[in-house]
Amino acid sequence: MGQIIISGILLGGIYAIVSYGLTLIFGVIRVINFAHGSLLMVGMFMAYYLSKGMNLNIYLMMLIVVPLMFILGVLIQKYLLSKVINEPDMQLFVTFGLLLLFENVMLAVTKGEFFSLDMNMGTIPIGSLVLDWGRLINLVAAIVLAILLLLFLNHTKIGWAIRAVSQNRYAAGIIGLRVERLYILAFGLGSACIGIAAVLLTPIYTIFPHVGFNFVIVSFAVVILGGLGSIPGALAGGMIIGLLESLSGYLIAPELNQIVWYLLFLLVLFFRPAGLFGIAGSEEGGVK
Amino acid sequence: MSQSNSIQTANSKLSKNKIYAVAGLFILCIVPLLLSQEQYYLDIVFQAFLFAALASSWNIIGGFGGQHSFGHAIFFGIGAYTTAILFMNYQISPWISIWIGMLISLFVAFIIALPTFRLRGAFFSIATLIINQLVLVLVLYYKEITNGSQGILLPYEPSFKNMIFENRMAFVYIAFSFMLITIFVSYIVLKNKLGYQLQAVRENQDASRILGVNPFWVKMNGLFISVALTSMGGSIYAMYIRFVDPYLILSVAEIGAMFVLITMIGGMGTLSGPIIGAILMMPIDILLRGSLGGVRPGLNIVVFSLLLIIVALFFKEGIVGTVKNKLEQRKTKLLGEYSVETDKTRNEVNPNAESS
Amino acid sequence: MGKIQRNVLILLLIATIFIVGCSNSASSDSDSQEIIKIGVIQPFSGPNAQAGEETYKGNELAVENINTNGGLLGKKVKLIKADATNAQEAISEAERLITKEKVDIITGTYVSGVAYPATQIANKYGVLYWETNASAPNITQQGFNNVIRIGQYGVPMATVAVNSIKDVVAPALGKSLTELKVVIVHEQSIYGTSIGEIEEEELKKLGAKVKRIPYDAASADLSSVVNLSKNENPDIWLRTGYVNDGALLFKQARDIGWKPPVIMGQADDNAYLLEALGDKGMEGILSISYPSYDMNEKYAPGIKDYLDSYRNKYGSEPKIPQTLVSYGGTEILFDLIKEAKSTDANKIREAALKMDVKIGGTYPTGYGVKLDPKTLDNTRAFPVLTQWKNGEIKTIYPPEAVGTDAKIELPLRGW
Amino acid sequence: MVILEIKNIDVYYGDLQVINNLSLSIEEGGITSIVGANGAGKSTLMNCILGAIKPKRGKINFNGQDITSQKTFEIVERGISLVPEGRGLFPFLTVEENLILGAISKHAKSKTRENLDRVYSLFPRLKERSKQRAGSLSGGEQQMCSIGRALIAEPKVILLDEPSLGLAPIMVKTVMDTIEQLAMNGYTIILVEQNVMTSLGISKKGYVLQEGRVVMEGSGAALLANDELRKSYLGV
Repeated sequence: MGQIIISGILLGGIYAIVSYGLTLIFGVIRVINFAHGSLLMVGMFMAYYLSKGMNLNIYLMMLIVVPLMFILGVLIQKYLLSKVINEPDMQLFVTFGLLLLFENVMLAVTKGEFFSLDMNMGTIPIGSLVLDWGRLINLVAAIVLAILLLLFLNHTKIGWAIRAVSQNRYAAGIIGLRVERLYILAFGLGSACIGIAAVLLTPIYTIFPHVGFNFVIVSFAVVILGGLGSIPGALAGGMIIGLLESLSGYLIAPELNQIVWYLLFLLVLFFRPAGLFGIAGSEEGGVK
Repeated sequence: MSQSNSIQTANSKLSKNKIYAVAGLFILCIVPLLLSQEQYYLDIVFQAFLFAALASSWNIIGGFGGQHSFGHAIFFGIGAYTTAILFMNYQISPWISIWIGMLISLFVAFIIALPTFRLRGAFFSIATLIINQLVLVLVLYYKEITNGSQGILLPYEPSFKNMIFENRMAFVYIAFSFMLITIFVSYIVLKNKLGYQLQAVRENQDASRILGVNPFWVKMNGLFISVALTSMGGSIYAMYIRFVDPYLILSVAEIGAMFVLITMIGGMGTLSGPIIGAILMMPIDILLRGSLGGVRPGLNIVVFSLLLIIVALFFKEGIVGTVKNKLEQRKTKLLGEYSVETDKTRNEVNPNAESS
Repeated sequence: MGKIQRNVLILLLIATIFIVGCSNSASSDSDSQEIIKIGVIQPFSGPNAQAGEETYKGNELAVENINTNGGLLGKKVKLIKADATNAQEAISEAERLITKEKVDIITGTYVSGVAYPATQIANKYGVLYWETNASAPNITQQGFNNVIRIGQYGVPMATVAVNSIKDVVAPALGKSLTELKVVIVHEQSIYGTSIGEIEEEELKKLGAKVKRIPYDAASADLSSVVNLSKNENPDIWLRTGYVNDGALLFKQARDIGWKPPVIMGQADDNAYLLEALGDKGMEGILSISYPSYDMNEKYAPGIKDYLDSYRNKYGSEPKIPQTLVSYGGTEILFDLIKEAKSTDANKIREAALKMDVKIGGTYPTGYGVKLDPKTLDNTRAFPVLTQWKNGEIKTIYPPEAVGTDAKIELPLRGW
Repeated sequence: MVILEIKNIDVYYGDLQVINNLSLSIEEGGITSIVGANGAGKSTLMNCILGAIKPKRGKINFNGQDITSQKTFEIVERGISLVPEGRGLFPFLTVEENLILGAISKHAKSKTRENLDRVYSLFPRLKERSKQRAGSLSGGEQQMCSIGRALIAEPKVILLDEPSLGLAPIMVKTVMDTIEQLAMNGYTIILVEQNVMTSLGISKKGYVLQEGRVVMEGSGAALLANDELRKSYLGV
C-alpha cells in the first residue's frame, strides 16, 4: 500500500509537469490545444536524438530542447494561431491539424519505430519501500518548476501582464499591453515547459509518434481540476489524479484506474468550476 | 418583431447562395463518383453523406446552440450498439432498433445534460470529452452486455429486413436520405422558435434569459434532436461496417471530434456548412489514403493535415461564412450600397488589430 | 483582391489533390495479364504503423525472391499497399484494392479489427484473403470460404504458452504444476484478452493457481499492475501486450526491484524491448513468439537465406519476429498458387485443403500446413518459446526447433 | 489649441456601420462631453480613438500627428488613456499590480513609483487596499483604481467611458468631482456619459451623438439649455 501511494505521488509529478505548459497555453490563450501531446512527443524525440547523437546525459539536453521548444511555440502562435486570433473555432481546428501533422511527420520520419533510453539509474530503498531515480528527479523538477513559474507570474511585470491578458484581454489591450505578443510569449513559455517535461519523461517512457496522445486528456483534467491558470493548482491537481489513478488501479481494477478521477473531475467541474485551487469566478474570465 | 423579420430576410437571401454553393460542390465532388458506379467510390460517397448528416446533427446543438460537445460519439455508439446487440441476440431488424437506439440516446442525453449544461465554452467541451472516455471504459468493462474489447461482429446476411445489402448503392441511398432528413430537420429547427432561441443562447445565455428564454430547456431540446439523429447515424454505420469496435465507435479522435471539425471547416451554425465540410473532407481523406498511404507511413495524413491548416487559415469563418462574406463584399462594391446584416454583427474589439 | 486570388489558389490546390487522388488510384488495369497483384492491408499509419511496415517487409522479401526466380505461373508478382488502421478505413481500402487495383489476392493483417471488415469485403467479391498474422480467433469463424489463416493465432499461442510451462518451465523451476502460482497480465483489447483468457482456463485445468489482471495498454502508469502482481508472489508472470506497455511494465517492475522467478511474454523477443531494458534487463525473459531467427536450418530451412536477404535489403536485423511469419506465409501462398495454377480463391482453397506438410523441415517458419476444413485455420502453425541470453534470442522450445544446444535457464536473477 | 481631431470617420462592425462620417475636434484642457442614447456609437468612438477599432475611412490626428493607423500601445505611448466602460480591471491582480501595469509606456515606466504615489495621494482608499485583489473592491473603488491606472500612464488626454454607470449616487458625485479636479490639473478629458445633466454641467463643450452621427454640438451650458435635447434626453 505504501508503495502504491509512492507510485501515485510520483505519477502525480509526471501529470503535473506535463500540465504546466497547458496551464499557460489554455489558461491564457483559452484555446483547447489538441497539439499539446504532440508537442510533448516532439520534445521527447528532440531529447532522445540529441542525447544519442551527442552522447551526453539526457538531463543536459534541457539546455537545447527547452529553447528549441520555445521557438517552436512562438512560431506556432505567431504564424498560425494569431492569424485566427478572433476565431476560437478555427484555433481549435488548427491545433487539431497540428496534432495530426506532428504525429504523422514523425511517423513518416521514424516509420513508427519505438525508441527508449535505458538509463537504469537504480532505486532508492526506504525501509520496505522503493523509489526510482527517474521519477523522483521528475517530481523534484515539477515542484521546482512550479515555484519558478509562480515567482515569474506573481513577481515580475511580464508575469502580471500575462495574467492580466488572461483575465481581461480587452482591458489589457486598451492600457497598451501588446496582447498578440503576450500570447506569443505565453505559447512559447508553455511550449518550453512542455520541453522540460519531455526531457524528464524521455528516460521513463518508450518514445513513438503517438506517445503524447495519452497525456492530452489528463493534462486538461489537471489544469481544470487545479484551477485554470493556477500553477500550484496544476501541481496539486496532478498529485490528486496521480494518486487516484494509482489507488483505484490497485484497489478496484487496473482497467478501471481512471474511472475515479474521471468522476471526481466531473464533480469538481459541476460544483466548483473554478477548480479546487482557483479563485471562484476565475474560470469565467475570457470564457464565453 | 422587426428584428426577427430582418433575420428572416437575411437568411432567405443567404439560403439562395447556399443552395448554389451546395449544388456546385455536390456536382463537383460527388456526381462523377456516383456515376462511375465503382464500389470503391460508392463507399466514399456513402461516408461523405453519412458524415455530412452526422455533422449536421451535431451542428444543431453545436452550431446553432453553440454547445461544442466532444462527446457525440457516445450517442453514435448507443445507436451502433443497440442495433448490433438487438440484431445479434434477438434478431430484431435494424429498421426497428434504430428507434430504440434513439430513445436510449435521449435518455442518456438527458442524464448527461443535467449537470453539463451548467458549464460554458471550453468547460462544456472538456466535460463531454471526459464523459465520452468514461463511457468507453464502462463499455469495455461490462463485457456481458457489450462483448467488451472484442466488439460485436455482425454476420453478412443480405436482406432488406437486415439492412444489409449486396450492392453498396442501397447504402448510398440510405445515407443520402439520412442526410436529407438531417438537413430538413435542421431547416425546420432554424426556421422555428427553437432555432432563434438556440442562437440567442449561443450569442448570450444571460441575455437570452431576460428575453424569457429558458436556456436549459432550449439547449436540452436542441440536444435531443441532435442526439436522436446522431444515434440514427450510428445504427446505419453499424450495419454498414458490420463490426462494432468500441475503440473506433467511441473514439473521440476518429468520431466525436470529426463531427466538430467537419462542421467548423464547413461553417458553424449554417445549414450547408456541415454538408460542404463533409463532402470536402471525407473524400480527400479517403483518396489521399488510397494514393499516398503506401508511399511512406503517415504521408497521406501529413498532406491532409497541411490542407486542413491551410484551409483553416484562409477560411477563417469556415468555408460557408468566408465565401458568403466575399460574395457580400463584392455585391456591396458592385451596387455601391451597404447591406446591413443583423445576424453577422461581430462585437469583437481587437485592440491590436492590424491596420487595414 | 489578393485575398480572393489566394482563396482561388487554395480551392485549386484542393481540386488538384482531389483529381490526383482519383487518377492515381485509377491505375492501369490492362497489365493484369502479365502480373499477379497481391494487396497488402496493414496499418501503415497510426500507433501500429511500425508493425504494419515490418510485417510488410516479409511479403516484400518473399515477392522479390519469387520474381528473381522466374516469377509465378510465368508472371511477375506485384504488391500493392493499403493503409488501414480501423474498420472504416479497412472497408475503403479493401474496396479500392479489389475494384480499383484489381488485385488477385489480399493478405494482411497485424490488427484484427482491420481484418474483420476487410475479410467481409474480400468475401463479397470472392477474392482470397490470405491471413498471415491476425490473432483474434473469430476471424475465421465467420463462415467465409475465402479466408485462410496460415499463421498462428491466439489459440495456439495460448496453448504453447501453457504447454511450455508444463514441459519446460515447471521442471526448470523444480515445481509440480499444482504448486505453481501464475499471474497473467494482459492488455485489454481483443489481442491480449483472447490469449489471456485461454491461458487462464488451460492453466486452471492443469491445477495451477492463476490470477488474471487486464490493463489498458495506453496507461501512463502500470504500477498498480506491477504491485498487484507482486502481492501474489507468483512463480510465473505471464504477459500479453504491445511494445510500449511492455517496456513500461518491465521498467516499473525494475523500479520497485521486483523480478519474479519467471517472466514469459507474447512476442517480447523484439529489438525495442531490448533497447528499453538493455541486455541485463531482458536477460532470461521468455517469449511465446513467432518463429525466431536462431532456429536450426533443419527445422526451418531457408531461415539463414531469409536473414541474409533481410540484412541486405534493409541494412539491419529484423526488429520483430512477425516479419518472418509474413515471409513464410507468403511462400506457402506461392506454393499453393503453383499447385492450383491459379489465383482463384476456390482453386487455392481446394489445393490448400489437400496440402499436408508436417511441422518442421519445409518452411523457414518451421510451420507445417494442415487446414482445419471448417475454419480454414492452419492447425500446424505453432509458436516457439524463446529466451533472452546476453541480448540475443534463443529458441528453446519445441525441442526440434532449438538451435545450438540452447537450454532454458531459470529462475531469473535480478534486473 | 486643438489636441485631438477626428475627421470624417466611418466605422463598421462587420457589415454594420456604427459611426457615420463623424468629425470632432477637442481643444486642449477642460472637459468635453459626448452624450447620446444607447447604441449611438459613443463607446465605439472611444475605442476608435484608442486604435482598438480601425475606421474604414477618415482620419484621427493627435497633437497634429496622424494616429489613424497606429496600434493601441503606440497611441497610449503618445498620451491618450482610456478608462473603459465597466472599469476593465484585472480582477485577480492586486490593486497595486493593476496600477503599475498602467505604466506601460516608455516615459511612464521610469516614473512609476512617483506616479503611483500621486495616485495614492489622490485616492487614499486605494493605498489602504493596495494588496487586495481588484475584484474585491466596491464599485466606486474600482472606478478609482481604473482612473488611477489611466493616470499612471502619464496621459495628456483621458477618455472616460461611462464612469458613473452602476455607482451609488454618492459615489457618482465623488467620481465627477475627481474628474473636475483632473481637468483643473491640466488633463484634457473626454467624458462619455448617459448622465447627461451632470456631465454637460461640468463640460466646456459637448457633442450629441445619434446613430453614429453628431447631431448637435455646443458649449455645455448651451446644450443644457437646448429644448430639443432636454426633451429627448432628459424627458423634460
